[in-house]
Amino acid sequence: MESLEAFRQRARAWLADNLPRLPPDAEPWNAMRVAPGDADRARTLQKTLFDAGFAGLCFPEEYGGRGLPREYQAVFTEESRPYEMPLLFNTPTLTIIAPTILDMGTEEQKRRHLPAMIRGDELWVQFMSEPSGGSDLAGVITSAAFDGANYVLNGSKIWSSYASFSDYAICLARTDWDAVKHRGLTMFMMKIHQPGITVNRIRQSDGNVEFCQEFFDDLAVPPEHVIGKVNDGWTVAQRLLFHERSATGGSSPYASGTAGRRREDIDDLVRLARAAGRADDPHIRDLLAEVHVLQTVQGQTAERVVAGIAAEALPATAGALLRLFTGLNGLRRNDIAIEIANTDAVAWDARTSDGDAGKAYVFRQAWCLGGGSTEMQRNIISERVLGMPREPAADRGIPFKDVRRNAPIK
Amino acid sequence: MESLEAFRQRARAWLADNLPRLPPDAEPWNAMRVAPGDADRARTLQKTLFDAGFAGLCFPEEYGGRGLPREYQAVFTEESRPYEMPLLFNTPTLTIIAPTILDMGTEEQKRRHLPAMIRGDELWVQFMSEPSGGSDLAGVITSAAFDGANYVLNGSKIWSSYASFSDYAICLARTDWDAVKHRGLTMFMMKIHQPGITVNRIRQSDGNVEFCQEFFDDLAVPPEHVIGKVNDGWTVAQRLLFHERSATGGSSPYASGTAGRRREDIDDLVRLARAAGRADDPHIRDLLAEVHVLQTVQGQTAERVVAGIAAEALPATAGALLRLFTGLNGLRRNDIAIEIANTDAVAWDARTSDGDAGKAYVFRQAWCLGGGSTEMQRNIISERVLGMPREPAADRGIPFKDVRRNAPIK
Amino acid sequence: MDFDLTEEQQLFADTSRRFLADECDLDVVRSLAETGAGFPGAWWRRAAALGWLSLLVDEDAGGLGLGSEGVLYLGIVAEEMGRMVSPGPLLPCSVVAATLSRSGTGEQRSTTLPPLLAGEETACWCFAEGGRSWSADAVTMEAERVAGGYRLRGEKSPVEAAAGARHLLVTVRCNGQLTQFLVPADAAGVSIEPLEGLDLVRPFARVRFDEVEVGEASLVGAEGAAAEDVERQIQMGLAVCCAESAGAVARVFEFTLEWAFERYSFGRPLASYQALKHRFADMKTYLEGCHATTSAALHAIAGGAGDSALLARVAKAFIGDFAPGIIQDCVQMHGGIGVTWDHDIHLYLRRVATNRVMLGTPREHRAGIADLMAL
Amino acid sequence: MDFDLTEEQQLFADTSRRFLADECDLDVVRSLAETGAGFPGAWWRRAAALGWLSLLVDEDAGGLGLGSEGVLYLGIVAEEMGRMVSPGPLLPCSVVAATLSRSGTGEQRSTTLPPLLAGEETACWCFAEGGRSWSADAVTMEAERVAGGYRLRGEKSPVEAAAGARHLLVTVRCNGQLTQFLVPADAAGVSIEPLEGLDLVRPFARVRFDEVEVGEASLVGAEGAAAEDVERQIQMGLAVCCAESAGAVARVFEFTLEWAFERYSFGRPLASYQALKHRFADMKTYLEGCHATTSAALHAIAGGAGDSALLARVAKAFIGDFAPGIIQDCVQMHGGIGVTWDHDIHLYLRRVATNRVMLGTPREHRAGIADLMAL
Repeated sequence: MESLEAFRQRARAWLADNLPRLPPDAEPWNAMRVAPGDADRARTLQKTLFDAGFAGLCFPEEYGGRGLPREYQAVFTEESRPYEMPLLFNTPTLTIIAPTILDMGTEEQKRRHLPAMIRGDELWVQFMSEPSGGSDLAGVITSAAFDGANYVLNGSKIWSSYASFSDYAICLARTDWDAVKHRGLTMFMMKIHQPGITVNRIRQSDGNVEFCQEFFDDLAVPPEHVIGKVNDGWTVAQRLLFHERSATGGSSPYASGTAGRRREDIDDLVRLARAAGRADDPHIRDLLAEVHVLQTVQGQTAERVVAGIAAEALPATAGALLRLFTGLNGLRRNDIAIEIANTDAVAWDARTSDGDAGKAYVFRQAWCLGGGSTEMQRNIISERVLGMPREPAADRGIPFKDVRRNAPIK
Repeated sequence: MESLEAFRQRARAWLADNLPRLPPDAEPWNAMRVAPGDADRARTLQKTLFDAGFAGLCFPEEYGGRGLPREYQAVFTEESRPYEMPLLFNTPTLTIIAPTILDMGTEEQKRRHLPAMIRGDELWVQFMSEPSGGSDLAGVITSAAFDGANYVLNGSKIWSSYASFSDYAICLARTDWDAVKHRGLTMFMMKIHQPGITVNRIRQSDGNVEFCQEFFDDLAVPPEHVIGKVNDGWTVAQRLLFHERSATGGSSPYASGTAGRRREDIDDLVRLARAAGRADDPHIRDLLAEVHVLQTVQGQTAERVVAGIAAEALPATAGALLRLFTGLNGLRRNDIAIEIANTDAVAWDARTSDGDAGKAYVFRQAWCLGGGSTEMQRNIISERVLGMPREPAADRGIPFKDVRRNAPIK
Repeated sequence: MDFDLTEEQQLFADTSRRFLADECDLDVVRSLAETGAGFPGAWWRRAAALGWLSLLVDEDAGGLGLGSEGVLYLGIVAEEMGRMVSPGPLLPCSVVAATLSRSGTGEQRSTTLPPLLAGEETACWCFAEGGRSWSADAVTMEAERVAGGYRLRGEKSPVEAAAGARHLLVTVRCNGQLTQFLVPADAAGVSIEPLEGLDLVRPFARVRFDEVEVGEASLVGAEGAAAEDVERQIQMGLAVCCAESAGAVARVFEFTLEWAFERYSFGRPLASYQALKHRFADMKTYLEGCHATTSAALHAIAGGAGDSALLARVAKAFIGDFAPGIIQDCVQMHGGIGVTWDHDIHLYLRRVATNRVMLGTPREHRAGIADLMAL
Repeated sequence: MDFDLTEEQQLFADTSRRFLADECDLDVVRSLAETGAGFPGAWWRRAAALGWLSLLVDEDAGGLGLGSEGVLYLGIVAEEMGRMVSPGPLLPCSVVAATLSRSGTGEQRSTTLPPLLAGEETACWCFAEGGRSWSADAVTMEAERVAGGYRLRGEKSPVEAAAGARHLLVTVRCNGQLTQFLVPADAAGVSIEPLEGLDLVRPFARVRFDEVEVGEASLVGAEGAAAEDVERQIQMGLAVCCAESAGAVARVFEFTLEWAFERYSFGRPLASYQALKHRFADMKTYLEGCHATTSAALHAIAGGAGDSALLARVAKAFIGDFAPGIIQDCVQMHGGIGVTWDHDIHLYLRRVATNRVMLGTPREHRAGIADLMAL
């Protein structure tokens, strides 16, 4: 195997020659501000990586990857920072769905879809949450009834980022209403753009349009599109959630670039402070340094937790620590941004400002909701990392059809 | 009835003529720093108030009080601020135990003890918490067995402030082990200094000695010293807890002076800032103002909650809001004090400083534990003010003797 | 809302709440936001007919003559408007009306006030000069004495409800001393540039005064003698801001509490989870704090108490620190739906986050408090 | 503790932990606190025999010659000492030993170092000059050139472990440039006044230099050239402080977690209450953060990384903000017993609260970070 250092040099040279360098004042990539046109651009960039052998570094070679240890991806990611990268492919396609299929899919599913993702042909989304669901992911009421030939899906999913311009989805639905909650679920895969699926885009509280809601009307899915076993979809979902925690916590080895700012990068806040004429104010400098401290320690903690899981000193669920840390840091960052921006956060001249500090504040809780709420992370940490007793649930041991739940919400 | 304003003038004049004025730089009275010798001084001062008709203003006249509306006590308390007052009588004697006996005692008990408290003859304490008990006050395991003539008590109580130099106690003990937890309790009253009771003083984490622990060895208590009904002690305890919340939250009408600093008084922190040479630092000024804001709003909230309870717009349990507010403010105040004091909080010259900021920080959580933990207050607020479902308890509906509990701790 | 309103106050509150529910519910607010229409003029005139703009005005100037009690009624209106994230320039119009009633010339009182009180015209108050200058000390804009009057030059921002206002009450300095002028919005040299805003129905603008000449008759009060009026205006503004935020938070807490009872997760209502229950307990505690400190500020102003300057700033600092956080916690309780455009909660969050900054952030007020206490 | 210690490091950690458990458990710490005895000399010599004081010292100066890796071992000792709230002047003796090994004269290396490394003598580092001056820029004490040497005049405070120290490493300025001297504690003009301290077994003092004359041989490194040594000393000190606090918090978290499982309330273990579970989750998260940032700082120092100055300060700022709060939360979990003298938790709280301030508070370090980042 090529040495890490040799790999670094080769990656550095290739990146300089082949990928567009970002301008130094480029806004950090923001997963919340993806436009439909960005998808094609990402497909092209991912293909460029793939053709040069820099895509899917940690995926097995037989499925289109390079079979390298995670350090190689970390090095490549680090080197790639100055360049435009196909970040849209990171989450959920490469960091969440691909490893889930790798863990749980059939050989046919892996051969068919993993290379397609890695070479930029398929963008995927998750159809997991439902409008009536809340934190209880296993409480899905989208129904999948077997008609002898196909599973026929009816129901609705929500919070699926990018569905309107993606290609495939992984979807959890209920196949047995007489079983207890977790035992009647099945995971499916499906093309998004087909009859039987309607995709609506949802406007966020900050005014951006990003999330989607989908409606299934007698959507037929063939049995070979089941991932894992029928009625064992919760096992698949748990793998998926594990990969999601790794991804959102920053410890996934499958990301081919960073999906956020460099951890110590507080340039956007520094710009905000300068725009407000307050960069020399000791109070503002204190706040800027605080963000730097929190983001630095967040990154350091991610490295520690990854090492701990690898050394089996921490359980795999310890990824929840990172999700919680990231979520709480996000809140503090938003609070500090509005303190720095002051009036610019709430009334701004459109020619010189975009009011982002204020808008981000309106959307602040997304840091603590996306990828599983901080409350769920705290449950996971206390129950599955620290081993504390589980919360009493009123839905254990009874058929799901008899469980008290929320009415479907349109 | 004398007008409030006339009363104020009369009180002001009498106070100026009869009570020692505190020096302007006197340390605020600190319930945590009471020495045994303070008790006699308090008895004398309380007697002075009583003789002039300024004691027990809101207690009924037939029990030694003056039968005045709460505004009169508020006015007197306000006027009394510059003077040395018998603050030791406030809590628990006058604000907690006296009103509990007033609500629940026999006529004989009221006539015997209320006037004695009001005229400064009897200092009382509560024997409620137990070493093995925690937040579950009803889980007492001090046993009171009826031997045909008397109740014979065995067990231990803890956290009883001032027991070593007080006169009487009110004590919750278990009289029926076959009943469910709340149904087997009885409230007693007793002289403290008698055979069968051993009082040990407990050293606090900050180094001060204040709390006590008591041990009962076959202590005989006659039936006429039961307060309320046998096995109905929990009803009495709930009244007592109600008065305790009022007292610690600052809404009791029975206090004859304030037991803490004036709410907007941040003089001690200002002195700390000056000693550290930081009184002009904008950061320190910001922190001082923050304490002022929090303490002011705490007082305003106390007034609002009292008015709300009086108007029946809030349930009586809303006193828990004040306990929670006070507790959280206490934490913040301690944190700010160590930030202001800086090195003076952790290494100080004994000739110029007493290191109080640091010591108080070590004892900080007492703000959130004394008078019921903040967790219990939050339970009360959510369940009994907001009406949310109660926590599942594993001790409901089963004989207390079968409940899983902590072993007695010595 | 106070627990001990008088019967008149309770009646007034009920009328105000019903009026808003009937004529300006959140669907109306949303449609105003979409169209950028500001507020419906006819609706504002009907609000004025309820007396909303006449609360601080003497009877002989066409007001209700409530005296110093008027501010308590103003607090009630503001709280109700907060509960419905209402549009409408209550704060600036009230401030201008109160000052004209108190210190305006006969002409100003007889000509300017009536259409203002009737809701037919609006006015704004030009005070801050860029961010972080919500104190009288920070006013630097000068009015220069010229023949027959004054010449104004400078810039005020952000100014609430400047666009569409008929009159601008401008706080400036003459020879270093605070002075106020009532300037027609269409005076030569006045230009108003709208700003983008977080609050979807509360517009702010930058107002430029480019050699604006006004006559002596434009003075409000004597030259150099506006300090007391300005402080009153500040206190009034702070109290209105606080009452509005308290109302907004109270409403959000109400519907979030309902949600927690109705919403099931794992077969149990959200309201049964201890971690959530405890957060509701914290929210409730600080919500009561918001009401309490607002009420204390309003009563201090109404009673002409010596500490009203301090108490108004205490209230603004406290509410600025706690109110937005309570709403954010409520967003969290709602989960994903709480960060969608279609859920009303962001309208409240936008209002309260805006109020946190306008007329001064908590930190700025704490600096003022330290000054007032001579720390 | 890192999850990926080498075998040697793991063995060293185990040995250190066993040694402390066997020879200096919390009963010993309490009895030292009661008697004010500082630390037992024989015990300190046995600790030295484990190599604790030789970790940063070259082989030819009698040390272990671990090179830059030595600081990782020092971090391990500090963490274990934190877990047991140990007495003993690890930080000052290590700092002095490292600097003498690096920049000391032959005489200093051959005469002063051996008894220091053997635990037979101790040394302290005189750096801060009153509160809030834990940066090299804040050093103002001057050494004046006189015939045959230097004259020192000034005051240093707080100085850890000054009482009983045989040697004082003093950071001063000569002609404005940072310079360090090794001054015998019994030199004429040196006086040491003990301070009262929050930590019951870690003594601090004020050290006065009243026209103290020292020879040229007392210089550590060249006159005016101590800046690099001083920055190394600071980083080392910060890392030791952080490791110690991380160890203390880790130990408190462990026994509090046990308590939560064992303690029953309302028939249920504390660990079953969601509100408490969630607080444990927060504590665990930030505890991992404490370990992670300590480790990152130690490795940066060991690796001679360019950002070690920044990372050491990041770690100190983070741990200063979070570590004391975690312990306070653990006190809360214990209830009343947690605020008694007889419970061990206050010993940890005192240590961590002291570490929060010593070598600079979080806010002071954030100011330093802003400088380093040229914000």
